[in-house]
Amino acid sequence: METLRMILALPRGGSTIADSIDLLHGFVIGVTMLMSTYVFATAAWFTIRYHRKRDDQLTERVTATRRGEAFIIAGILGTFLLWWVIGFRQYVDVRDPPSDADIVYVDAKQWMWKFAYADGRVSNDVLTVPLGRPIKLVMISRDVIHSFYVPGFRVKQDVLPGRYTTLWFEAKEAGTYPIWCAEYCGVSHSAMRGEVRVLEADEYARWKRAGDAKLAGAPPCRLPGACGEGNLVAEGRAVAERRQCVACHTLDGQKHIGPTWARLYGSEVTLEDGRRVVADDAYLTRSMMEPNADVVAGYRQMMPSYRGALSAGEVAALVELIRSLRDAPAPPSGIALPRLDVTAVKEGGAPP
Amino acid sequence: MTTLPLTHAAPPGAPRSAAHASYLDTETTLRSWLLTTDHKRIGVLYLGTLLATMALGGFFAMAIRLEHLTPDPTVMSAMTYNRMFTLHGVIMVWLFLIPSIPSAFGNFMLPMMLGAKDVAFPRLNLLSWYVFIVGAVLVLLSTFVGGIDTGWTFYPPYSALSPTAVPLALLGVFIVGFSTILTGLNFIVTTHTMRAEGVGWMQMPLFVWSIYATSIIQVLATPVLGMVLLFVVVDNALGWGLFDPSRGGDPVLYQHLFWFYSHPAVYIMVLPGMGVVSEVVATYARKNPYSYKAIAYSSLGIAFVGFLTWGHHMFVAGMSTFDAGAFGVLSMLVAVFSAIKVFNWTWTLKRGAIALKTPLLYIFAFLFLFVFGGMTGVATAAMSLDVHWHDTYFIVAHFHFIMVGGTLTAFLAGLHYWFPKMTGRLYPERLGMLSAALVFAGFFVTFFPQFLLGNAGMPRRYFNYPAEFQVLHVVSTVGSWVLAVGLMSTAIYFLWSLRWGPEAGPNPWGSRSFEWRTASPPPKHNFTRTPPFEIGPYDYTQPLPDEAP
Amino acid sequence: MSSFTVPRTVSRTAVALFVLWAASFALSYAHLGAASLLVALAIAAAKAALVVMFFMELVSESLSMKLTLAAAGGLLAILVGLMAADVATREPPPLLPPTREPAAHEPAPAEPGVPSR
Amino acid sequence: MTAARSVEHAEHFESLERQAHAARLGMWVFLATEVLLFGAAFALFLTYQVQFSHAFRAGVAHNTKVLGSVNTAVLLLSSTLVACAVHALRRGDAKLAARLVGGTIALGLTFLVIKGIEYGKHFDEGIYPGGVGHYFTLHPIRGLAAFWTLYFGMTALHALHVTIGAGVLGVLLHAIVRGRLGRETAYRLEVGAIYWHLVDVIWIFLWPLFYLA
Repeated sequence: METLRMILALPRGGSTIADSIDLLHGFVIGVTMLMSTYVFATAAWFTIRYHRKRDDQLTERVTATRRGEAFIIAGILGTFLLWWVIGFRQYVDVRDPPSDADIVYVDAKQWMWKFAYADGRVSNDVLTVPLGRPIKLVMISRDVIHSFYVPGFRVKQDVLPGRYTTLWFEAKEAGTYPIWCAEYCGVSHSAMRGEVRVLEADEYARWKRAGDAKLAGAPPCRLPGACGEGNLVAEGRAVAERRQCVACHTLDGQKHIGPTWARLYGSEVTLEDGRRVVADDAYLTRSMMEPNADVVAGYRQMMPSYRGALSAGEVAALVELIRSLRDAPAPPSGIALPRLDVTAVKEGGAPP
Repeated sequence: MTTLPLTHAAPPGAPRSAAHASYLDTETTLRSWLLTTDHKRIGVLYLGTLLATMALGGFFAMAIRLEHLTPDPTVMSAMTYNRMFTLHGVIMVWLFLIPSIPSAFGNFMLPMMLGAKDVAFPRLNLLSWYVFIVGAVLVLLSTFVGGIDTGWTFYPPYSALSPTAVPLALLGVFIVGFSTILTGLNFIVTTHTMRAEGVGWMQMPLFVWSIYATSIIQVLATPVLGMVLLFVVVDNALGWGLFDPSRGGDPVLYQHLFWFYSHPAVYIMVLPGMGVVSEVVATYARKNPYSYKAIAYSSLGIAFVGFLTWGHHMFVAGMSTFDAGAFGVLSMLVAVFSAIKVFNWTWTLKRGAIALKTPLLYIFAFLFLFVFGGMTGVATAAMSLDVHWHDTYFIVAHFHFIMVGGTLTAFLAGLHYWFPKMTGRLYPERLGMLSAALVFAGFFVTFFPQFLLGNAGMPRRYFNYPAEFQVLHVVSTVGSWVLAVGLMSTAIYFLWSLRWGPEAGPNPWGSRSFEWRTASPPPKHNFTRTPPFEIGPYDYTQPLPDEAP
Repeated sequence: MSSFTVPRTVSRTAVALFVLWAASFALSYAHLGAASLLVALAIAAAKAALVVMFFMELVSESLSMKLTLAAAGGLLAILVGLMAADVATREPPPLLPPTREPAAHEPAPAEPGVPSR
Repeated sequence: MTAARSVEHAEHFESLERQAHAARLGMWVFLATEVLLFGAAFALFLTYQVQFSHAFRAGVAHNTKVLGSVNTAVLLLSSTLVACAVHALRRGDAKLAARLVGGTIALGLTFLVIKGIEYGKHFDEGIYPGGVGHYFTLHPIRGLAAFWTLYFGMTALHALHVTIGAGVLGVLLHAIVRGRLGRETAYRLEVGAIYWHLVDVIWIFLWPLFYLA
């Protein structure tokens, strides 16, 4: 494996999917080398073997047999389809995150990467992840198209403005891996680099406790109110008040101008046009960005779009808040805004 | 175009009737060239223009390679670098590669290969050249008013936001596209309606088939590009924001429409090159193509299936997994047609009578580079690999193998092969062989390291890069110098041959193809009498009854 | 007007066109919901076919003209089809189904959310 | 487009019949490019329609259905007239053909006038391409800007085609009046008429997109 990587100049394979992809890589490039050499050598051999003897030399007519042609076509098509079958299966693996992945929100802008973790931490250009845990990145861009690329993990995904895209990986070797922007994004495109820092479990736990102070190069904190001790759920409450979400949405299950957030997460919602959707991360974020796309039955179209108004960190905080409320107790009639159950908050946060 | 002599050395004192004078001799004023409707002269006008644009694009390429000698800024700023690679791409794609073989050699050869006097719409043909010039001038003008820094793909929202001369350059490309459509339309109608007696669909030289297939793509794909570029122009200039996410636009849809054109455009560039290969291989092997029908129909097959594969440029762009998978499997089909051609060319050599001349040497380079470049292309349609390769130097290397290793090599082969027909003179064969070897070596040294760079993860369009990539970049830059020397020596001996090259005679290569059955350079109406078309263009089983007109 | 009479193909085509025009106009007042666009486009296709066949006289043209138009129409269908297929089959925007880790006190995981495509 | 000035065919063609065939085929190939040109915008419209069906319905509802439908009828009628003109010229009735072509051009201009009235209405209501204008602040529906941008883009491009088509027919009308087009060279009017029909066909598809559904 390592020899193969050396020959192909590949970087070390730091993720769980790297080995199988690199094997396909070796297979494909090997066949390519073989075929081009074969064609060239055959042509060269014919040139020597059938060298022209007289300028007006005549040749006999030689034509292909139908069977020969069919054989060649079938062989080539078979090889290519085999590549595709293997490649497509791996592609689906690369695209489809495991359901227990930890989520990190990524905000890309000219020319930096911002990361918001489930526990409320944020960082710039350095993504810290634990070894051996699947990590799902939920990414959006503030301006133009970027592309999140970690060669060491063999993963890449364009980061679009106005739409969330995802990418996942599971690191299997501790260390640092460069992040590069792979979609041309302006004058400092080549300076839009970062790194993934993969920490062993105990090291990661220490980092979670103490932050970057115990590690090298503490990234500055940019998002207002998102730093410090509080977790993402608490941050979500702050955002909900700051952005006036609570003017229309209650947290305790009471009906108000908009649907309540209590027990919303994961429930099935009926929309005004009769469709039924599950209120998942996707639905929630979309409802913030395109409120009128899926209006819940019984409510009016009146929520403004928060596209551009909410940062990725704030969206993350709101989604975490709503997630923490999924097991909120049934509405005790008459009492507004009950204190949240502490255990619900903990479960809503990042898994250990 | 100023490099070509307007006169052709005639035997002194030989009286020539107007019908027998060559197309170069009938009238020699500048006006007669600028207002000509003769397809041969228009072909020459195109050839001159395209060589100039190629030199310009090549200059940008050399500057880019020079910049990459060191990981940090070497000779230019990041802003300049971004403009350089954009202009290199725009010029090479739209002002050189797409019109290269069809507009220059296609214009010159296609009517002759059909035994026709001219194309169906001669004045439209001239108009197409002028439209091309207008578009090219607009594109070049944009360099002087701030350049353009979006990359040749013009992805919004960046292209909508870029403060550079995006509207001007895009309008230029739009107008060039219009010229492409007119040329393609002309060739399609010519092939349908202008074939001489005895030249049926299955008697046409294979070059005609490839140009015909190319024209189909040009006519059907280019308008989509035109439309989508217009949307970007109004977006950038007037702020209409059709692809602007903050107004509900979806930038991925731009990519769909753009690649619906730009993937078939790859075949616009390489199909004519394949036609040249078919001609050159048959001529120098003095052999019929191994399977005429397979080569002819695979051209049409490529033209059609080429339209089904555009999505493989977007595997990581945010397309659905289902659509990506569909595009992946469709992409495999198009490669099969190319593979059929490659095997047929190789097997054409078998039991031939092969003379290794410069054009054939270029074709051998084509075979190796095209197979390698093509199969690495198929490899990117093996989708998990593309996730790693997308937008890295691997892709850069891959498409340069096709564009330069394929199309440019075929263009040079065609230039050497038809030079005697167009000018009536021969070039120095040994210098030709030497330059071909230099071009091949230079090309390989330039672009092979870029595959490795891409594997290592180096993204494209990077001004600065991590220091560990420097060795490969230096090798690549040195290779580009060898390539440049090879191309320059080619230019020099061609210029020399225009004046001092020995007389070629009508058919120096002993080809059976129809364009060689008249004088070199050909008379104004191509044939002074009806040529013997009963003997097919690839029939080497019997001698031609009379070689000279 | 002189002895000229309108050819029957032209007159019949014109009548059919206006009938379809009226039908399309009338149907736009019927509330067909999502189908209304499809119905309107189907009528438009019928009208376009009439114009192409009998006004533009494609019926009596040679095969090359028919193939030209078929190629253009076919490619348009491919463009629309594969582009729409992307939008229609995108993973439920913007995210894949959420994590639903069963909480400690939850006896069994609830049924999975939106299918992944 | 072709070089024929009289009944004689151009030098590089074998016969007038071939030349006429080439001219018609050339026009059909050109029409194929037009189909793809509008097709690109059409594809964009349909894809956005799927994404923002709510906004697109709102946009259609706002458009004046009657004006759009009258315009459709105008173009259908003009197509009928020019089809008759071709038949008339083939029978050698140049006078009638000239009148019919004149009528076609007049109907084309009528179409443009109605379209202009509509544009004026939109501007009065504060609807401009790119989602600019107070209409969009009153109706903050996502995707509405895309609808109107596509509306203006596609109808303006179509109007440009109507103008070009009317111009082409004008040139042909001039040739008929001068007696340079007759029974044998009717194919040239045919070629112009085919183009006019295509302009009609494109509108046949734009009408339901912007006014009906």
